Amino acid sequence: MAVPQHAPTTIPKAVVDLAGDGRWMSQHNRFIAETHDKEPEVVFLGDSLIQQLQDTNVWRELFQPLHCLNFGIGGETTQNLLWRIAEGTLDVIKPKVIVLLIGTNNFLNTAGEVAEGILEIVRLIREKQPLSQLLVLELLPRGEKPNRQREKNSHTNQIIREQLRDTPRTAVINLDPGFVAEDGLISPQDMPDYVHLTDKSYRKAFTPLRDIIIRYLDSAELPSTSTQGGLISRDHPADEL
Amino acid sequence: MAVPQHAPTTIPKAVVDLAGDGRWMSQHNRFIAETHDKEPEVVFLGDSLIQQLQDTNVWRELFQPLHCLNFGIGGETTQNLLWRIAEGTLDVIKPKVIVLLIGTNNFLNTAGEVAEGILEIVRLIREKQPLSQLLVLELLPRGEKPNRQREKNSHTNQIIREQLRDTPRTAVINLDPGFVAEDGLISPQDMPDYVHLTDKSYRKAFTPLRDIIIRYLDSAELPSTSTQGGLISRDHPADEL
Amino acid sequence: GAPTREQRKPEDWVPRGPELHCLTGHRASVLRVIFHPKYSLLASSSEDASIKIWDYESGEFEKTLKGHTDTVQDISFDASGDRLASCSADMSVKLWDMQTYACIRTLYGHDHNVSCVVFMPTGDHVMSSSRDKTIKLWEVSTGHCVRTITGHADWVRKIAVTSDGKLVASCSNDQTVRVFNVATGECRAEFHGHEHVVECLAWAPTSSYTSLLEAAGPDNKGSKTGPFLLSGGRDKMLRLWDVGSGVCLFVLNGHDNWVRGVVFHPYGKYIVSASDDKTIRVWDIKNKRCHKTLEAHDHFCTTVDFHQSNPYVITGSVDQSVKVWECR
Amino acid sequence: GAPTREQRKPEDWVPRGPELHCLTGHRASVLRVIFHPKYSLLASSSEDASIKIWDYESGEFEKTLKGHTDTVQDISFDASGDRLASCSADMSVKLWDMQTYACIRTLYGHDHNVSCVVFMPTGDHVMSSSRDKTIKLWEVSTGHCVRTITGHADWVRKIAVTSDGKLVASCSNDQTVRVFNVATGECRAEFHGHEHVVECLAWAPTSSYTSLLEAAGPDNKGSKTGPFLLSGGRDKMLRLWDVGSGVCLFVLNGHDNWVRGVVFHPYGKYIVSASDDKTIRVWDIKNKRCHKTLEAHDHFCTTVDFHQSNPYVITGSVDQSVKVWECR
Repeated sequence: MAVPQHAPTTIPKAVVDLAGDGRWMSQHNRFIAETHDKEPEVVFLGDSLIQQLQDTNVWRELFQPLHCLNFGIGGETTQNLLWRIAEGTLDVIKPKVIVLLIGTNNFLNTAGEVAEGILEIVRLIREKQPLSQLLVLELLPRGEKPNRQREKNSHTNQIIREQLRDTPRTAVINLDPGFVAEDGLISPQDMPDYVHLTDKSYRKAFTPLRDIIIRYLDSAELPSTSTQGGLISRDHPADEL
Repeated sequence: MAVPQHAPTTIPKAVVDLAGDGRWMSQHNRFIAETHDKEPEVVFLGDSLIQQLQDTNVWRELFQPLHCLNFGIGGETTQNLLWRIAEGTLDVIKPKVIVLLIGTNNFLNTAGEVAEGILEIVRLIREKQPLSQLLVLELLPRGEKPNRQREKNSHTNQIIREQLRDTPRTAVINLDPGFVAEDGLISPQDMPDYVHLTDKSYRKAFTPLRDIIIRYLDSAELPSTSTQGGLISRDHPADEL
Repeated sequence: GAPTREQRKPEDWVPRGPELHCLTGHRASVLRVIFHPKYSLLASSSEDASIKIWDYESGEFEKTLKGHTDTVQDISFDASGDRLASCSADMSVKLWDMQTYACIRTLYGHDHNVSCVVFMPTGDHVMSSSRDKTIKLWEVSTGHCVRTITGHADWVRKIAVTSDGKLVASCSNDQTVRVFNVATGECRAEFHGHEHVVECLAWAPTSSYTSLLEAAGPDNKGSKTGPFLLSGGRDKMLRLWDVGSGVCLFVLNGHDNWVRGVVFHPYGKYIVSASDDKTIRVWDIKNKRCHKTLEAHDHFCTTVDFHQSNPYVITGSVDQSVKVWECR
Repeated sequence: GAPTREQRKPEDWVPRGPELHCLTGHRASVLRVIFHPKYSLLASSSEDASIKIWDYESGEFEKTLKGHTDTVQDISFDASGDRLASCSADMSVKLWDMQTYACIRTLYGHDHNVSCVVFMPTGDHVMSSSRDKTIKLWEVSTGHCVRTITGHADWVRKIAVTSDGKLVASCSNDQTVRVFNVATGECRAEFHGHEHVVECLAWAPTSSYTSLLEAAGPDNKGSKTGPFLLSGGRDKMLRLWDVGSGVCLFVLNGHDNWVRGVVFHPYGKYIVSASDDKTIRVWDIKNKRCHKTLEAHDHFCTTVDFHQSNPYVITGSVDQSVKVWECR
């Protein structure tokens, strides 16, 4: 669990280990070790929403067969993930696809700051992995009722969609299957704590991601088409990719 | 996510909603509403370790059929749970068994303070639900390597075992199947983030709890035997209950 | 193999898997499903505060009835099928017009969750039971509560009225089953035996009397006059009571969890029950044994109904689905 | 039904489910399983840095060999079965005495993860390949590296030595398969065709030549002299190469994920392959088609071996288990 803080989103920062149990560094070190041992085709980077995906049935069925590594850590903010990437998370491996979901834990930052943090991560990933396809997932809504974090996440998404529109090999993807109902409420069946997903809602949201990843894996050898950036959302059927 | 704080463990305290998304209060209110609608035989109270249990296969197979309600909230400390119970979580229902796991998030408190918080919760539960059987789960180890939180949790367990030895209808239960290996390490296969469990490790740890609960459910109508307190651990086979 | 539909007589037609339709749309547990008496329709009520109407032959969704503000606990059609009654945790009873699907009246008076509602045979009154421990009789035309029957010491879960409208049976969290005289409110019988909350009950149709008496055995046959009442409870048991003599004739034991719904086969040889063990079971009355078990749902199976003339059974579940089962 | 074991000839015995034994004990992915040449033993190596010895007939666990400090990538018995060689991500090769289960020598020299180790037919040398792009020949008696073979542009995944010890085949992340002269280190052949990392390879036994030539078709039959080499890769394909003429004779296409292990049936009519699609497949060589698919594991199936004389196949998996399959 990270300490919430109004910290700069674009300056790499290790998590302060208030509990003194070394959990965050243990996870980072394990991920680094995995990059020396394994040859992932796909790497997932992010916070608990990425981390918890790994223990779901949809992960085992749809993503595990693709040779993925999951480098999500609960509570992670943009500056924490920046630190991990700067400190070697992507130095040894050559994944064809990188999936990124980060920012909802920067809840003391403004939408602009969060977006800058995400863009800085994208810049660093593009530098470390110029040939891989980067899939930036839009932030999901949170909170049972309409609230400022939902508005902020939505605004953050808008900024990164615009800013990344022409970034090579980078696509912004909206996986939200409609978690907010017409009455403005998020169902506890989808998000029991109004931020994390269940096995079932992971399936609802993440199933389309598999096809997108596979498309990029299949085209990874091709030189031309996959190099252009693009915006993918539910409004743009996967067929148009 | 609660803000870590060195706060008094025995004084009821609502979570401060730093994010402003109202998630904690939404969950509390939902639980209160459920107590008006449902008639649980078993109630689970605690933090994320209780909450995440609800989306596992072992929950669906072993606990759901027992008519359980799960009132776990991620990040919860003893003082937060005290607040929820003081504010009505147990006022309307009459569960036969109550399962409690709380304290590992009080990581800025001493073992003595955490134990006092747990004992205060036990006192309040005993007051609100004098007839139900209370199963207090010992804190699990955390952190990949030996660390002060592990030592502290172990010390906290020792205190509550001693203090609750003679409390009527209250048992302290150790569910740790041996998460710490001989080399002092916790495997990421059991705890990917070195504090939370996976679907598989939940099954390892919580499977024995079902038999203990069923035993108390079956004896709930009986007046005598089930009223005495007791200590249950892996060293004391369930048959001796 | 087993006999085919052609070889079996209608009196032996029982629900068989797999289901004909799995109807999804409710956003929370389904608590009650009932057949429309005339059209190929069924109604379902849910914790999502709605009632849904479906065509059980085609599996098509027809309409959602919105108005209650909390869990819709129970629903009931009148004999003509023109009216639907519903009751809710919002403490109200509502009457709906089945032509327009409009709510035509809301009845207030209960002080707590209303758990059951039934139309009286003549259709001019409805009766309801509540967590406020009472049973109330309401006049449809005025919406007035014309009688309150008390006696239970706790939540009255379900009630069932005899076909002549003279008796109402009730079951309760107080673990008893009772029978009241509707006209006077007088308690005619009180049955003890269930060891936990009694969840559901049904009056035995006269078509079942032969089987019931055979199941009860030869002792004192003359003294068993009926009417007979079936109840199911959280003690996992079904119990068959003779209201005339005031005794329990037999017990059906087999479900692995709470019994939530019971209904008689229209021809009277079988009982069908729904349980939190996720199954529905078909019981052979004469032999007092489980004739068939259907793995019906992914979660607690809360309710079951058997069509009076067409070979269909419907079930509802906490898994939020309604299923239609063909009998053959 | 299918022919029984009695009706089938040993040359047609193939592994059949369910498994005879599922051996659990490794605490991480199993990367390699091999049969002992004489006793009813198998050895398994794992990412948990250990080697385990099991009795494949009884399913009993025998012993854990500890010494490596990182993933044990590969293991190999010498022809007598008295020695076991192992190699690891800890960059070392180890030799073990099978009487005492003691490590008798550790060979240092590779600059990176050592991915494969094999005993030379005479048993006086072992050969290893590494992520450092080299293949090394080691003298067992002294532990000296006596030759380093280079040529691959990337990680050398696996090597295989001919039965006369004269040629070594290798496959690599550079997507090629190569054949080197052991004595000189000269590259005899270089095969392009796989479109991704080549994971595994095996020399075809002479018993398979008839089937292989039939599969290759009638064209230029005289020009196909062998030796023949089989390879499998992350492009999901198996490819059969004629080293003599330098061409690909045919491709076996069917796995749905990376091919991780290949082995010939001792009688030469079949090939068995292991894949990350969790299956093992038995291929009918003559007809170039998949003869049988076994759902072998809950996760990637990383390795497979076929006993040379007894009717058993063994597999290992990322699911941490080793399975023993009976052939009939």
